[in-house]
Amino acid sequence: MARRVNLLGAAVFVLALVLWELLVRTSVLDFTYLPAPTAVGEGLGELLANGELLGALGHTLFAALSGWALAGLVGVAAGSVLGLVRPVWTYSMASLEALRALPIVAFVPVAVLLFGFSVQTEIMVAFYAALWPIMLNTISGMRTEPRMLESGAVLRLSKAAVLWKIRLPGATAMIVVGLRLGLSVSLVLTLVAEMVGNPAGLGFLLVEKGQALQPGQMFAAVFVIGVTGIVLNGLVMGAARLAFRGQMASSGEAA
Amino acid sequence: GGAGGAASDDGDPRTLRIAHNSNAAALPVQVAMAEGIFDKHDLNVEFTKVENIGTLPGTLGRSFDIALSVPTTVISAAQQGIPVTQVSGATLDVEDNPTGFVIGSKKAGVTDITKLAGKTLGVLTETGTTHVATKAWLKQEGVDPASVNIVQVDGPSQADQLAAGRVDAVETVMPFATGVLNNNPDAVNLGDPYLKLADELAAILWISRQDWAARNADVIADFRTALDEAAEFIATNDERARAVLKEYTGLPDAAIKEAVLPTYTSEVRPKDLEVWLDAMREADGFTGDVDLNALVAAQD
Amino acid sequence: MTPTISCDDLAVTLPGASGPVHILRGVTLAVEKAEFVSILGTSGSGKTTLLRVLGGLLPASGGTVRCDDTAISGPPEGVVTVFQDYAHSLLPWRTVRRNVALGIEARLPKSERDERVDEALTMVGLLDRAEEYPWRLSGGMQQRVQIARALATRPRVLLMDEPFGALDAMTKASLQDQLQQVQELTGTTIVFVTHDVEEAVYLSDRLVVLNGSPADIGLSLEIPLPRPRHQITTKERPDYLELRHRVYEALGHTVGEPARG
Amino acid sequence: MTPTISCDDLAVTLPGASGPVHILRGVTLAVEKAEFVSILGTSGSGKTTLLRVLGGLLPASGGTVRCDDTAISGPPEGVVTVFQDYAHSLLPWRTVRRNVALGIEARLPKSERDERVDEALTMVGLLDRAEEYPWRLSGGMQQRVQIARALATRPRVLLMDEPFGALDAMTKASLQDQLQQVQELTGTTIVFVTHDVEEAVYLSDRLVVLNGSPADIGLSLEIPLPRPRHQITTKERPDYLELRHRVYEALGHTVGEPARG
Amino acid sequence: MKREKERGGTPVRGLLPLILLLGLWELTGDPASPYFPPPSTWVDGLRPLVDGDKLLPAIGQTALTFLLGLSIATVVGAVVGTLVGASRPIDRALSPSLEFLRALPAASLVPVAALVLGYTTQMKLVVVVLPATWPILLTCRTARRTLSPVLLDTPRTLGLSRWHRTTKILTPALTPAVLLGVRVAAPLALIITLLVEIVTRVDGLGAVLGAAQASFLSAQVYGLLTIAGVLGFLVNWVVTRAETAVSRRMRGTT
Ligand SMILES: Nc1ncnc2c1ncn2[C@@H]1O[C@H](COP(=O)(O)OP(=O)(O)OP(=O)(O)O)[C@@H](O)[C@H]1O
Ligand SMILES: Nc1ncnc2c1ncn2[C@@H]1O[C@H](COP(=O)(O)OP(=O)(O)OP(=O)(O)O)[C@@H](O)[C@H]1O
Ligand SMILES: [Mg+2]
Ligand SMILES: [Mg+2]
Repeated sequence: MARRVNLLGAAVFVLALVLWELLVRTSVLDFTYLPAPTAVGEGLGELLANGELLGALGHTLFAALSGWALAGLVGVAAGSVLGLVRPVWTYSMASLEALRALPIVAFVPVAVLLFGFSVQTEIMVAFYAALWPIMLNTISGMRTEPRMLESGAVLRLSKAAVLWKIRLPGATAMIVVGLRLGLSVSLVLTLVAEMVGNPAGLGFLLVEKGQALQPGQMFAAVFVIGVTGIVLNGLVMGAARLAFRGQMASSGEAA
Repeated sequence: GGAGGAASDDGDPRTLRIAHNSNAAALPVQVAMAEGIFDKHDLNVEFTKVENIGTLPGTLGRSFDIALSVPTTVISAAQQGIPVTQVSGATLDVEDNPTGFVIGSKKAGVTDITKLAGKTLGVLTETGTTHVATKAWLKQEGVDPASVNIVQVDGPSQADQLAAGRVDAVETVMPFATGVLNNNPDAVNLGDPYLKLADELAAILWISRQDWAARNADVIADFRTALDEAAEFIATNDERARAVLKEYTGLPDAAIKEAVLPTYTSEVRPKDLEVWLDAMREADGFTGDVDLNALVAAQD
Repeated sequence: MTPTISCDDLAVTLPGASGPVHILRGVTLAVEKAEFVSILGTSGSGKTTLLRVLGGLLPASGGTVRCDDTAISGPPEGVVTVFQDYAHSLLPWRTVRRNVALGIEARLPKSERDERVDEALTMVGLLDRAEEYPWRLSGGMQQRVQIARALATRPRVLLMDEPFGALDAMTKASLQDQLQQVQELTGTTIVFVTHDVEEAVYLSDRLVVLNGSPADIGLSLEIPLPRPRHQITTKERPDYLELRHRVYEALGHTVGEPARG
Repeated sequence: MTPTISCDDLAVTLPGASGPVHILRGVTLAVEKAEFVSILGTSGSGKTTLLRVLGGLLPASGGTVRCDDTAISGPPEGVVTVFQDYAHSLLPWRTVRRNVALGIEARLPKSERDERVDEALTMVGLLDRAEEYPWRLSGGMQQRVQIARALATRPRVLLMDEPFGALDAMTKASLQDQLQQVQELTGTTIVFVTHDVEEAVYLSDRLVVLNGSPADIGLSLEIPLPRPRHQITTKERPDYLELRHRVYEALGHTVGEPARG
Repeated sequence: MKREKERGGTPVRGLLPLILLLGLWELTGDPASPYFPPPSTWVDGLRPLVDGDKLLPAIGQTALTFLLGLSIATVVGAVVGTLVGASRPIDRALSPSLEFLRALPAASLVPVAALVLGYTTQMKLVVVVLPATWPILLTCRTARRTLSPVLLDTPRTLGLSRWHRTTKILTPALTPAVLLGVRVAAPLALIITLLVEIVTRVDGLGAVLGAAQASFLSAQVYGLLTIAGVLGFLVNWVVTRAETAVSRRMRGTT
């Protein structure tokens, strides 16, 4: 059932593309910078043919997913501690809120200084960006239904068991939302880091093709980024449904 | 922290890590690479394309040895204590081969530079050379630069933005200028702002860290010789040169064919930096005091 | 014989909309090992509150609460509460089977655990729904899952808050008898909150009524009916009828007592 | 007289762990105006499901559901359901008073609304807790708040799902009589799910038993006891005892029937 | 024992670690460092902007875009999130397209938005609203899905109008989720606001920041970042206060 293809969603998506094509064909939208989907398709063909696309995609995915995975680990762990240990929360939350409010884009040059033009820079940026949604959602998810906690207490579950069997599963739906948000944020900021920092991956491909006056190829890169977003999100949801069947079913996310 | 501290060396001084963008100004380096000119001079070049060259001064020593830059960046960076220096010239603007453009839209009534007052001007980088030069030009013409509304517009989208009337004029360079002028009947070329500062002016150059330059004078000399030889090659092998240009810029064939190549030079011209410093003070309110001599360490 | 679970001069005060509300005051109760004590009282009298205090879920505002002579500060080992609020007490992401296993899965090897879970689910008649999620079950079924979860742990003390409230008469009767059997076999101590007077008299060794505001124990009544008890024969005994009558009276119940034809 | 609310050949299928489960099949029931119909059945037989369909909260998978001869596609005007799961049906951010006002505040001017709320709260004995939040109330109190909320709307049809399940015998008896009074005064049609056979016989004009899987109506029994009924005198009538006996029998209840001393 | 204490607004004490860190930087930092100047130099870095009367208008512009963008994102996110959470067909129809839009980098949207709307505040808003909507939409969607069916049946059976169902049940029940979403979205909205300003140099802190960065004025850059951070922190503080107030009223729910 989970494998069912979302035909309706695909149809809406294709419809939007067709509408765009029509607008360009009828010259309602007439810009050299904004090509029609068919021109983007051609660009995509060119990028695939010269082999630039897959390498760039691989690089970006590696950076974004590494940062995201790191943020997932740190975010869930830190979020659990912050959500459960009151003193830690009291004495650090405001600092984290302040750090969180700092605009990460402006730090890309600083990250470049610290880590050079390297994939580490991108991973750091992706990590920093994805950390907050995951952490906040975990903290919020830790507010468990009191009766369930009492059930755990009554059944004499250990502290670890309460965390592992009641609190975390109870927070799973929220954490998955945090992970989904973190994923797209880390992807977007990896791209930003590639556009203004490390010249590699899809982000740089985008800038490069823009500078090379190849809007078809440039928007092909944009398109690939968008589709990557869809696919990654689908994979996360699919994995979550597999790994957390009960949690997903009870929060209405069963396919 | 302290990336302002000692430069990290990769050991071999004859291996040059070079960074530049898709600018035609860097063509000699690419030709020298492609035609074995660097090899001939026992230089081994590792090239990285970086489109946003504004970040490069800070990465010298760490990631790169030599990078493409512009005078305003070099002067600002030096003023802030980043020890950069010019190692070679790159291009020269001369009367019959301009590289800077201010292009107005007839529709918006911008047919000469004085009409810019109160209009919106799309610029490539607000702090870049073109814009500093344009501001100085505006001042020369008695227009208050502050009366011009500035927005940054990416080179590739300048043509559309001007045609759509989102900006009233753009300030641009090659190859974008071609697109802006060609597809828009309303576009008027108002002139090259660089040439309003001097009859002949360098607006692009190659830089390195000062300590690296001091240690590797011989390498720099060879680098410049290689560039000169490459420039010669370009002048005599137009077709091959354009093939190389296409290779590293990825520009479409039409743009490559139409491209007017800039005038190349490896000369380090301290007086040009002086012109730029004056312009920055005059038009940009720059108040720093920069030792220009330190910026031209490689002068012969 | 020392009491398994007891409270002495217990007082509980909880916050209310207009200041603190005194819920319980001066409640003294000692439940002995293997005893079956029922708690009755009008709605809102404090039965749930008392049970929560005995189960170590709510700290007393005054007085002492002990389990086996040690003061309670949290649910003691082997003391399991079955909540009135069954809808919230099951974990929605676990199947019925895994909900029931919750209390034993860390302690027992898989085979024994499965055996216990099956046994408990059979007892409450839900073995065929073991793989279902609790939110797909009816109210009475959820209530029974919670009971199975408690039984699977083989508790020493079972604190049950209206455990059969959402069950039909037949299912209820069957569970009553199962509970008696369990107690007989294992010597479990049971404190049982109910609104059903017949049920209380039928099951209990002793029966207490909470009343007043703040509430304390108004009536404490031994039920010396012989065991084993039987749904028909016990309920036909004159002493059963007599006891039932006394409880109705204590509850101030002049109208609702079933007719004694 | 046309039936107020009715279903014909009703079928309901819901998703389960291992494919769709057929809950109800071929249920035909017509409740007439001002009639009091009780629904009985074992736990999980489908009583709540049937009530949800009649209340327009759950679409039927087959058959038709009508209210006053128009097919139902959502809760019809004047048809109010009292849920079994009272804990979830109260709004935790509203006080008791504002919870009770929920159904009428948009329709009535403030003074009349306050009057109705006070009246409803008095009926269920919770006027003094009006400013409290529901999560500070006991289970039985929450259940009564929900009843008050339904009564405050003065519904034409009242669908009640084990409304007195968490109440002690005395409070229950009092509410039973209040409900009868309301019905007598306003001619409300009432469908009443309960596990309490005595309650069902005492209150109803007719009584149906759901059984089987998928469930349908196994027994439909007229209760021709004269009205007004009275807790003592009615329950002493031989025909009452006879009817009660028949229901117990229909439920397959050979053990739990209270002794007829 | 019951110990689940209620969370108040973020206590200011929590700033302690950050203050310590900045103090350490101040003590060990080199005031002449071109990249990592110590905090004491930041104020001096801002002086030219203050003297030139550029700082306050820039803050105003950025705050306007940020707050307006966040507000629009909140409304759009809450409404679409609720719809998508309530209806599976709508969810399935929209989610791929939304997922696509969500992954697009703001910087590549700017030229397109500018073509349509010009270099205006509206253009900034469009680019800011798109990514900021997401956290609110997603949390709201999940919250809507996990609402108890009985809670949703209650207003239906009481005959509440669609409007009242929305205002009296859905809005209060989903408010905590919306606020959580806003807390996640706020820094995103601020980042994108600054990014658009850096890229286009349309008035605001980002324009000043971009110029400072291009001129290697690191002390000023850190000063401006601090201001932006304070802006984000203030908004976050307000939202946290609201969250506390709401959760105090809703203590009965999870
Ligand atoms: N969390 C709470 N905070 C404040 N007061 C509470 C709380 N829980 C219960 N109360 C109050 O304590 C009193 C006793 O409640 P309790 O739940 O113990 O009653 P009960 O005897 O179990 O009633 P029922 O038979 O209706 O379940 C009631 O007046 C109730 O309002
Ligand atoms: N949301 C649901 N999804 C799937 N199946 C359900 C759902 N709700 C109830 N069921 C199933 O429908 C059947 C009837 O449930 P229902 O709640 O109608 O029973 P009931 O007669 O009200 O029982 P009780 O007396 O215990 O409340 C049960 O087998 C139950 O598992
Ligand atoms: Mg209770
Ligand atoms: Mg039911």
